[in-house]
Amino acid sequence: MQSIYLAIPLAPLLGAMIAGFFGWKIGRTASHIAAITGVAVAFVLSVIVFKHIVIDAAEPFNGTVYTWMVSNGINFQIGFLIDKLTAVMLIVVTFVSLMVHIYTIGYMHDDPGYQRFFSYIALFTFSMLMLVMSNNFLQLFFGWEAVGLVSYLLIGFWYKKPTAIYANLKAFLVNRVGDFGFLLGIAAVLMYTGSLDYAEVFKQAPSLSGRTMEIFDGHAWSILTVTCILLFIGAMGKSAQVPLHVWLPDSMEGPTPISALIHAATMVTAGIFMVARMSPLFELTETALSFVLVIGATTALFMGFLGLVQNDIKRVVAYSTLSQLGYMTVALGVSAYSAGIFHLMTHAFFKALLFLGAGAVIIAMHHEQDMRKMGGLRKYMPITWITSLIGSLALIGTPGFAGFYSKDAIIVAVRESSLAGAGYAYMAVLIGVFITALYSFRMYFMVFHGKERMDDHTREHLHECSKVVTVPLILLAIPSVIAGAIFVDQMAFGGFFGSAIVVDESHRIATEVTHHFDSWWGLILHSFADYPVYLAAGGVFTAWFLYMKRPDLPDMIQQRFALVHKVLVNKYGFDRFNEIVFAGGSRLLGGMFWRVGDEKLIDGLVVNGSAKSIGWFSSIARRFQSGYLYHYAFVMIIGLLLLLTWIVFR
Amino acid sequence: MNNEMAVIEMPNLALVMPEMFLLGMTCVLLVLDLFLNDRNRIITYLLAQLTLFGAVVITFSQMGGEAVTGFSGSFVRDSMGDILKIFIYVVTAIVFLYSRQYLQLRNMFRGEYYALGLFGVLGMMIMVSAHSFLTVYLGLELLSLSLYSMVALNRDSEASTEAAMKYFVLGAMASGMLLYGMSMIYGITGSLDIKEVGSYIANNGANNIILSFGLVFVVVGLAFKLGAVPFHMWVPDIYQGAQTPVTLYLGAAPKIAAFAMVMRLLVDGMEALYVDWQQMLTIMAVLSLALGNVVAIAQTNIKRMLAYSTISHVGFLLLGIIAAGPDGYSASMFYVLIYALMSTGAFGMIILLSRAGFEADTLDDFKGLNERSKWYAFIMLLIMFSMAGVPPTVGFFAKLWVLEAVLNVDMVWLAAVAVLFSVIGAYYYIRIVKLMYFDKAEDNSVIVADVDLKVVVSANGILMLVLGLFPGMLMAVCQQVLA
Amino acid sequence: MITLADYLVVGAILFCLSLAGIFLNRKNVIILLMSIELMLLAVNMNFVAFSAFNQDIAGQVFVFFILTVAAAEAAIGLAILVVLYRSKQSINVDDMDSMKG
Amino acid sequence: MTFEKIIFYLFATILVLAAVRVITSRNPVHSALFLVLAFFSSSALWILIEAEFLAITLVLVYVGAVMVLFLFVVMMLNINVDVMREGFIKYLPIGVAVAIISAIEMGIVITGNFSGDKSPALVRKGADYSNTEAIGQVLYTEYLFAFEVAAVLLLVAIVAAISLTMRKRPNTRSQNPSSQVIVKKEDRLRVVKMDAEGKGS
Repeated sequence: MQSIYLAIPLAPLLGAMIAGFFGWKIGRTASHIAAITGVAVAFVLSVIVFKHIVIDAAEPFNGTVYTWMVSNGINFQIGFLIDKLTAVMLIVVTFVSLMVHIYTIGYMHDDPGYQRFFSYIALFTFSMLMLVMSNNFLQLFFGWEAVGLVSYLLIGFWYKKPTAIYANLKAFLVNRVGDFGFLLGIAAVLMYTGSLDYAEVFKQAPSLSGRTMEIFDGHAWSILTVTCILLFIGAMGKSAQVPLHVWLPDSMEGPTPISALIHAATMVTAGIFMVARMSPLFELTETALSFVLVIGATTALFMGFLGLVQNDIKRVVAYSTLSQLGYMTVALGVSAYSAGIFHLMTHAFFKALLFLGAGAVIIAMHHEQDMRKMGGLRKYMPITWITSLIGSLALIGTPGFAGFYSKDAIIVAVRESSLAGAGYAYMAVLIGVFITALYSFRMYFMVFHGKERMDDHTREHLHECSKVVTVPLILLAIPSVIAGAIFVDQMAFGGFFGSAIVVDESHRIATEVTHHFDSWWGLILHSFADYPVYLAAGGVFTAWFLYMKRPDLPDMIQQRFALVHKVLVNKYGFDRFNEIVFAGGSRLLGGMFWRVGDEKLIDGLVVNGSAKSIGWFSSIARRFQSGYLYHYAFVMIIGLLLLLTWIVFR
Repeated sequence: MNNEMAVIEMPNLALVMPEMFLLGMTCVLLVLDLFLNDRNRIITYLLAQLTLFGAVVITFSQMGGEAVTGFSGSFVRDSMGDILKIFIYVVTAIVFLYSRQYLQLRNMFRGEYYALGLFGVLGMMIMVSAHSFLTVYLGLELLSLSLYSMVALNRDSEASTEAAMKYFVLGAMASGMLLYGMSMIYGITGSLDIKEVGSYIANNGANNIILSFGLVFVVVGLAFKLGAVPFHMWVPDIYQGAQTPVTLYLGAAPKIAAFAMVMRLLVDGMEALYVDWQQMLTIMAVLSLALGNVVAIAQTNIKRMLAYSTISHVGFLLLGIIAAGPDGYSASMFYVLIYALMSTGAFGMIILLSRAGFEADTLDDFKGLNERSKWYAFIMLLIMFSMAGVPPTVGFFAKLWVLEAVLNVDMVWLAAVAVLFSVIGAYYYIRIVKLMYFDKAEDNSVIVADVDLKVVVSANGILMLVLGLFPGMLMAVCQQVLA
Repeated sequence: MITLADYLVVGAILFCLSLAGIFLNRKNVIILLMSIELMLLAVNMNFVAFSAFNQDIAGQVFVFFILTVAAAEAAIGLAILVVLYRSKQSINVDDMDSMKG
Repeated sequence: MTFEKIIFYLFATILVLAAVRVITSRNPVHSALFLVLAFFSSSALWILIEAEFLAITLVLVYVGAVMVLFLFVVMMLNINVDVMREGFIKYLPIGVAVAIISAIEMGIVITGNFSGDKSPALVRKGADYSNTEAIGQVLYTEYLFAFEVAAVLLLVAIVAAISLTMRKRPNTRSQNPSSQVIVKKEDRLRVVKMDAEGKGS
């Protein structure tokens, strides 16, 4: 089995290397074959691993593949921890990635950077696999940073487009903020447990729970709380939680397959995965859990609102991603880790579907992304239409679809939680259901129904996309419908993940409440006795009413509530605030440091000064090397004499 | 008188199998070479490579197990020695490979280069396995005599002969000092056997002034061999003056042997006096780091620059020994092995770029290498990064572990000095990278070289990266043999 | 009685004279080679003295080997000298400065 | 002062003076001859402490072989006796000072530890003791390895000395009969390919 584990990340890496280093030589087709083969191999192997670990219920594998170095008794290793959590993540990552790879053939067909793109996405898959398979913090951090780096490359893929450059810089900087917290968190773990190995750290964690540290005099903080919050700050960056979410909508500047890959299956889920993986730590500190819960709830609700006012089709999907990530985080906050991962999984499928559907629309519309110029596309693109509908239904939680089970599980878990902030979170997620339905179907109606608002030229060329685009859509639509029903029994409520996830007794609420639903259809029936379904239906209806029945109403509302609209369009001013306070402030500070510190002090005194003095010293010193043998001998003898005098006569 | 005849013990010849094999093959090579004309001289070269390969096989097959001494204590075979020997063979084989084309193009392709080179290897093997002052000295002289004559081998060149003369005079003087020190230590301890000397010093107190007195001379002799300041003066002139293949030879494997000599004499023999030699080495290490890095900046000849860089690397190498403990020694051993590989790589690049009638030995010859060949610019970049200690190349780990060993014995200031000067030193390595990537090429000729040279130079450069990504194994070996 | 110190002091004086010979000599290289012989003689003096006074034959064996090596060394040194003379037409130490800095 | 001591001081003085002349003499031939003198006196000193074998070897090997080689080279190279250079005078005081300081330091250490009572007594061997035999006994047994290495060393010296100095002069005129006589087909005969004649033209 070990060689299979090893092959899973290496296959995409190999593909990336072939496409990257030799792409210019072997051409487009060979490049995409290499990359896709790599990912496909990883997918097939992941299925094998899934069968081995989940279906055959084999013991989790935790082993070191290679000890990179040992320093001060700390092992730096590359190792794999393969349990059910990893197995699920492997399937999700490799499947979605494979779909995206295939889809890319169609989407990037005319792009000059074709081979480069394949190399990047395969590398991205590799990084993500390293991250999820890791059994230690170092490798986790490696994967974490690699994912960040490749996402930077991908968002700025069209590096001649200024907005893309701006967006990738933004993504990079915001992620840096998160990574800083993450790194501090890892440092704290290392400092207090002396190990980077998960198993070792988790074993020691309970003994840390009572201990405190003092950063500022007189303020004793629980070590675990601080560590967990620091780690979660990392997750906030990667998983785009308020207030570190600002990079995600802008990252839509990248090509659509990337948006699907980054936002559906890989990068943004890294934070969620990490917190779930760290459950043995988070379970020991309720403060950190509350923090997670509140941040998640805020993201879930307020990012949803923003989706209502966007006109760019990809941005709507992006805000819905933000909102759904908020749901997952909420699940983590109330210790319903398995529900969070469950939602992560279903979300990966339907969100990838929605992104790729949006991408298909964009291709058909000749790279037009504004929904106000679309409409009535269902006639022209039947497959895209149906699959997008399925994706939207799954997203809003229509009973029976995948999203329904996972979202419902989260809502139930929040309702039953007694953690501080749970009330707020419950309200947030409920309203969120309505909002989700509203913006999803707003998009759906605006794109596929109603008046055809595009110009004549575009209309004449409208047609369904090629097979490489539609096949992934169909393949993704299938799990978007059924994945929920298959896994709900175990994943949402049961102890599916076994030892991979630890839940403290006092937090084990969701299990009790729902154990009497013995099957997936039982859940469907029950759902009609609860709010969410009606909220979702209300959202759909509202969307229909506003955008189909009375298309004039939205504008009226917009005028009536100009202030609210303005706040939403400005995204609550986060960007503006960052722009002025952080960017402006640091520019000011930077300018000051540059002028005073760098130009005068460092350049003037240290660098040029030292360069000058070293150069001077160097020219003096080389004069001793006169070329004369007797000088050489004399220096040696003087050296001998001085050593002799010093050692013998001291 | 007959009753006094000692029973003659049959020496354990299996112990010296590699040495015997190498000597025998070298003699075969010497004789065979007489019967070859210039067209067939390649056979000499192949035989030399075969010899080294055979030596690797024999040493490898004997590896492992406890240290065994033989020949009445003048010879020892242990794991450290085996590893060092294998590296000496491998590095020398690479050196021979790099040199072949260069020598052929200049009508210098003579059997003597290989014969003397192999005799030098034999000298190094004896140094590595020496277990008595006498064997250390003889091994050292065998190596030195081979080196002196190799430097002078290009006898029509003024620079080479001048370098050989300087090397000879200073080298002989240094071995005189080493001998003087040995005589003092022999006088006190009454033994030439390194282990007996060690136990005598450990048992009879280390504060004997004569021992310190002798130690100074021994340390000076060692420092000369390593090229540590202020006994470094020969290094730049010899590096520059000797032909590139000879510089390549004497810059790589003999450093490994010198390390072995330090280990045998100072650590195995006089560890009880470590307070004394630690202080001396500290001074020399600091001076080497300072002078090597600073003066290298002012150089325009790349061979001379690499000579100063050697001096600074020796400073680092000494740091590990100063840390006086298994950690430090293994860090130093790792450093010297890596250094030997780095230096062969750097000189290999010089050989690769030079053609008949053209030596690529000034910095300007590296200008715009990227335009001429992206691949070799990249290889040179890896080697330079490794020398500068930029992660993820292996040079970084070599430096890191040495510094760690120094920090473990609480010599923070020393580590700070080392870091400071390696930062200064990084400047001139990075300058080459800058020349390669950002300057215009002055000479746009295509790089022509035989395929074996190309492949091995590339492998050598890539090795810097590979070992940097996976330094654990080699380091584990170093730690294991010195534990 | 002759003491060990007597011999060792002679050795030390010879040693210092040979050092002086190496760095004071600015004329020709051949004197340098002779100084090196002198230095080895000083070392030999030490070894022989220690060997005799400590009743240990090893020192004398060492001297035997030093003599062997010294002969070999002299041969190579003179060979290099001859080669140097042929390429430079001079064995003046002051002329050996083509490499510096 | 015993007779032995007088002999010792006599030869020691000659030795030191000869050594001084080796490094100060302006004529290299004189230097070489003074070196011979120095070897003779040390040989005498060694006999004084019963190291006969080495004393004889020193004279035979050094005076008989090495110094002759030196003289041979000195005369072959035809080196002028040149005048004292200015630099020599200028740096002479520093040089001499350094030499004297080191001699004094070494002297202090040595006399402080080996003179008088601290010196082990010299045990005179009986008349039947043979220094040569004692060395011979261990040379081929205990020091076998070193002996073999020394043999290799001499081989290296031979190889190196020959390869460095033996050469074919580039401008010598000589005949190589075999290359003159040798005849190759290519030099004499040229086979020309041409169309067969008379095909209808």
